[in-house]
Amino acid sequence: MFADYSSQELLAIFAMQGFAGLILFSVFVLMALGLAIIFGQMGVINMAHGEFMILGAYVTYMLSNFFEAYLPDLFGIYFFIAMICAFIASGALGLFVEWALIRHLYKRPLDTLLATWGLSLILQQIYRSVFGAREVGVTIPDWMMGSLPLTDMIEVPINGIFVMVLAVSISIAVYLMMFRSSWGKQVRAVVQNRVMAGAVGINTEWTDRLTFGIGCGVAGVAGSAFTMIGSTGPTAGQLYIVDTFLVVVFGGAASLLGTIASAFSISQAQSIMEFFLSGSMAKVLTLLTVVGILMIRPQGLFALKLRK
Amino acid sequence: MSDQDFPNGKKDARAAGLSRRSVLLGGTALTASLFAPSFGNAQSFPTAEINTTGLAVTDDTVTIGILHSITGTMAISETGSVQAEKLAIDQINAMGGILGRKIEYIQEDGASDWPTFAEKAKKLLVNDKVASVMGCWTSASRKAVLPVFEQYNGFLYYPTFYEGLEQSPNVIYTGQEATQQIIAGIDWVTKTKGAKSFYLLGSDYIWPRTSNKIARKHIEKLGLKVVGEEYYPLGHTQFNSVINKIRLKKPDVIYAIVVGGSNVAFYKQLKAAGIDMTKEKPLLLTISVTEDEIRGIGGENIEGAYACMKYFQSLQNDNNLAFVKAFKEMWGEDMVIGDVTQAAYLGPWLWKAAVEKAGSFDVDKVRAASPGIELTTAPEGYVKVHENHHLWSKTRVGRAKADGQYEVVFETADLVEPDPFPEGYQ
Amino acid sequence: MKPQSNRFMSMQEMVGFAILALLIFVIFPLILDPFRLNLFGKYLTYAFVALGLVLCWGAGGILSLGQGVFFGLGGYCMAMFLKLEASTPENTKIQSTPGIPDFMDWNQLTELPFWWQPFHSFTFTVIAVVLVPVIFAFIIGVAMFRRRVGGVYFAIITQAIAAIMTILIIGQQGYTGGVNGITDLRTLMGWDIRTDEAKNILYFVNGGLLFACLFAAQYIRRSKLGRILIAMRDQEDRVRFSGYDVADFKTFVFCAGAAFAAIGGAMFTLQVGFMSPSFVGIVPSIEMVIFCAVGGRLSILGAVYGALVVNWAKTTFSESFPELWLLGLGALFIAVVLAFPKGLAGLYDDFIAPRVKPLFDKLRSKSNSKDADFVGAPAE
Amino acid sequence: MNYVNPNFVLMVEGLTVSFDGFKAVNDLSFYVEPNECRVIIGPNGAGKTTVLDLICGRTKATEGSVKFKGQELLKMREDQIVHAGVGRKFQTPSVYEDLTVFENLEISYPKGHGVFGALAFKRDLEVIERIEQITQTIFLTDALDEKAAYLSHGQKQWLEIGMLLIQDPELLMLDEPVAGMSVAERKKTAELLNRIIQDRSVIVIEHDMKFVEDIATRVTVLHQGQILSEGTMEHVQADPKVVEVYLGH
Repeated sequence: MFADYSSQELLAIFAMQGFAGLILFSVFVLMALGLAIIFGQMGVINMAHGEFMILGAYVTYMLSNFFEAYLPDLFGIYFFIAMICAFIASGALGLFVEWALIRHLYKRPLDTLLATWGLSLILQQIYRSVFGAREVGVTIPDWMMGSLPLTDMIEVPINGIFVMVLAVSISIAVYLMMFRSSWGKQVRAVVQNRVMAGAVGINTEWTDRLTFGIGCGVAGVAGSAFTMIGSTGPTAGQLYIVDTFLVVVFGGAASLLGTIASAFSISQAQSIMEFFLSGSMAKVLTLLTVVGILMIRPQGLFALKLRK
Repeated sequence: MSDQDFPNGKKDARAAGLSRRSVLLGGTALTASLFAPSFGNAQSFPTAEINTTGLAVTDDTVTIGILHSITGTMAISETGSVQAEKLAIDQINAMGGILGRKIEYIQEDGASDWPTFAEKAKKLLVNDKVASVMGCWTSASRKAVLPVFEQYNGFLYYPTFYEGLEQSPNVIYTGQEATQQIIAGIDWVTKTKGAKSFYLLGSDYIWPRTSNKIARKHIEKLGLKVVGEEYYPLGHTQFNSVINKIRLKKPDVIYAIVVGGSNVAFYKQLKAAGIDMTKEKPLLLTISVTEDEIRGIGGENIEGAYACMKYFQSLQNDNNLAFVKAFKEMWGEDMVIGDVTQAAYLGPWLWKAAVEKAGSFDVDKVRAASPGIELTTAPEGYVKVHENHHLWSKTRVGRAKADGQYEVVFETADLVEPDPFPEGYQ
Repeated sequence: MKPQSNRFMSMQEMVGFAILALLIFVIFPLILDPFRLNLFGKYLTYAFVALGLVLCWGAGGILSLGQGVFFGLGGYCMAMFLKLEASTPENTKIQSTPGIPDFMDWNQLTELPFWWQPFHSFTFTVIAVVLVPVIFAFIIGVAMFRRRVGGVYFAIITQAIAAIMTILIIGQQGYTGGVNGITDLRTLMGWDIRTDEAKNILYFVNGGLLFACLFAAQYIRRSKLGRILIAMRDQEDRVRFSGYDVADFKTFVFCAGAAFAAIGGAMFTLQVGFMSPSFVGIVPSIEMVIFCAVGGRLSILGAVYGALVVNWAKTTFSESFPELWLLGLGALFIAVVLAFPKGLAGLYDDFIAPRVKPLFDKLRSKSNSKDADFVGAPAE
Repeated sequence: MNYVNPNFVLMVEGLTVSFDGFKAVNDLSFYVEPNECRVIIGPNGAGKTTVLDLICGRTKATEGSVKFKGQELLKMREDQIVHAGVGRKFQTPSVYEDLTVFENLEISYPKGHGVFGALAFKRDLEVIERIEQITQTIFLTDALDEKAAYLSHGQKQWLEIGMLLIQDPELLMLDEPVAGMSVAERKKTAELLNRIIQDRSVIVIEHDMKFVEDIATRVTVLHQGQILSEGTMEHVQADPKVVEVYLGH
């Protein structure tokens, strides 16, 4: 396969392929972080995760139209504002959903799956009624499209770099929130022992609501970022759901580090296989490997061994 | 799908040699025109005579079905078809309807679910007794309803360009079959752009696979090279790996048949990876991106790509200008019209012409009357129904512009003959 | 104290079964036209899956989001047989290789793959319809339950399996018919299955099989195995210390659910006339769980009503308000989970059972039967 | 203590388990004779329950060996250990709340434990008689048709003991059988236990010293996962190390 190419060319291709793997990794991290908070920390199986992401994407779409029409001078930076708005919108919807739906179901994790599936259908229909059944085109500022030539042969996509930077910064932010803030301590306390946490004066209700809201908010940011690389339509959220859950479960549900490690291994495996095999087979093999490993090691990559 | 119903289209090949003008002259008697008054009124066609099989025809109305997905993943694509069909029905009614009868329609939702399509098709035919159905979009939905239409002898107008390999007595295919769409495009890109090597890419299902198969055969016949062929699952959104492979193989042409949400991801990532399609190195040729899809992709992300199909919204002929104007008046200024939408618009008109030629709504008579039906008022220009129930049509190549429209850069001199079972391409 | 009887059914359940039988075998055929009847026949094929889920999920606590896989496998086995029968050399003489299914010809296959060969035999097909999915379920079950994968993890892994299966079927279109599925099925051993008359007969066959499965499920639930399942769902650990190999029991019930789903799939193929990957994937699999949840996850009769009601609502809703039916369906899911976690069966227990109970008590005092733990729901 | 008597029912040697480096049980060895009633005591967190978990297979040991009548238990599954003749009662009453008392006992009846055995299991006269006999022993005759969920805390404990009795294990392990009971219930339970520990070996975890005195053949004191002292009740009570641990906490 490589006989006809100079070593320089090959090197360039491999460098870019490595970069493609990293982009995929960042995409997975962004998709999975919100769910890792919601599913990993709270045990809620949020099947509407994709729809929360798409809400972020639609917010970005609306803002891009708004800036194009009213503030064309600031169009270059609207994306950052859009991400913040996406966080707020998805987060607010998350708070509402927690209040209306999820809080009644903490003792029945499998039922959250059904209820949130219903929620996802409703959201899809709302998107369809409001924005139309067709995909909408989100205009991205020019500086974010295109590529950055590193050497003569190696070019890296700017939106890829953007996604990577975003993934890293959100990961750090989530890490700081979970492990360095008092809110994080409360979340972890509630996760470990709800009754006890309530007894020592933690407002468990609000902790839950906020955790869910922040998880959804992060999903919204991810959705906003994905307008650069993917499509925005009423049903686009469903495309992400299997991958997202597998990443979180494969990582060991309760471990944020595990989520990142699993995003890394799955993305690398997939991107390497995609390069050497055809696309569909690569996907099947990746999923099979993940399922196979999960059968051997059901607790995922990173799981705490606990005394029962 | 048997041979005796349909003499092989090849026998009629001499017609391919006719220029548009000569066909026009020969066909005026049968031509239905948008501007000509509809002939006849209800009194001159007693219901009992024009409807001997119990269809939903009254003294002043005739009911047809519209069967598309309004919900589910396919709603994105099928909305345009529904709009075009409703527009055509309105216009026909404004001209006095068919045989003096106004068209009423019953719309059913296929919900992007194939058994639902079959179920609804059966409902339309058995319960509602509709005289014909405009509907379906994906091949899977058509395959699902096909046995129903054949069993209950319904009549379907199917608008989508598709893989061919089918020819049912109960379907008129108003979109192009694969060879019509593909061969002209590849010939054009080799002749005018000097392309020597191709990278074939598609979503993983029957249409892209069959189309690429035809493309590959034709490319190899021309003595050129296919350097890669690849398929990704429907809904796949990560194309960086395949973009790297394309860089490695350095093809002259990327031949892309990616569909749905994958489309958007593919073109955005292609652009972001620094492959500037306006430089045409490599050139991108697609048969799956209509103006509808560009709305989701964003014109700036696909600028410079070439698409090969039979209709573009930017066609500058009187029929099309009137059609685009009427469509926008009915559905809004910001509407765009793609190839399939136009093909869907042809459905009611072709049916009207066939019914009037047959002087009856009976499906058997309409079927018998259908081959040879011509439409001079089609937005795409002149079309004619082939004996194999597909349309003779021109194939065009358009170059995508940043505003989301195509600039037509090539069109075949003659109508291209439909050939759903192409010998030598299977 | 009365002696502990272990009867197959309580009086109340018998009445429930009788009402359902009346509905399916007498009332529907009388009031529905052939078209609607066929539609209800299709709904009832989903009841097989829901029934399997009542055993797996309601009784055993194993939520599978991959039941579509088994439904599909059963359906595909049947479709392969029918397709071979439809692909006689005469019917396919325009192909470059006559005698093989059309989609194979389009994909340049020149002979039938070896694993299609046995499907020329109807006996083999009937066995395969049940056995193929069961073996597949057995492999998954052993692998997962031995490693004690349960709950949410099991649900998500089965969902991934459904995704893999869909991609595989679509990708291998030369062997499977791809995204279009296996279509244009005509006859079953020479008998045209597309006529109204055939569809009527198939409806009754379907109903008969459904009742056979209902009885099988009732037998399982009434046996000690049924009680062990309930015990396992609530206190899995404790069951181990009563000396049971929990993994074996879970695998068994998972296989039973797969077998039911597969029979439903095969009947679906026969009644609808084709099989496609759109019944295998994630979305149909979750919808099947919903049928079960709406009917009441604990009630085997509820499963049948759930499948009927949801599908009927889906058809009606989408006929009258096509643009709104997703909203209705979504709201239904949420309402069932939040307000009626026991589904229709729960409504029956709460509102209807107390009124009819005195009646049964009278009868019961004569027959000495023991009251049921959970009762079926002749709701509606 | 270092002689090996082939007649020991249970031989625990070098048993160790660590959770992420924390050794909950560390190099533990003890031996149980036939018909012996061994009581394990010790402060909270000493590893008492973990020892029982290790023996019955609920927790996997890191090192060591547990031999029951010569069979190595550490390599067996929980259900195989039960079939070998080891019964276990949990600290919190663990019965099947959705099932009746009768059904609870029936599930524990040592027959039809395979999948197909359970399918074919018949509730014959022998089963019914045996269950009725057990319910008499555990004072639950009147509650036979009651769902276990409606029993009082003490009744649930008795039911669980009954479920063990019906298995007729050679080694019975009881985790705090009288915890959380009223005085009257406690008395009845002590009576019950005294009756059932005849003819088999028993390991009991208990805090109630009066109760321990009544039933114990020997006492093992655990502290931080290791044996602090072992012997008769008097011996242990006199051991200064034991006194220190208990008073020191």
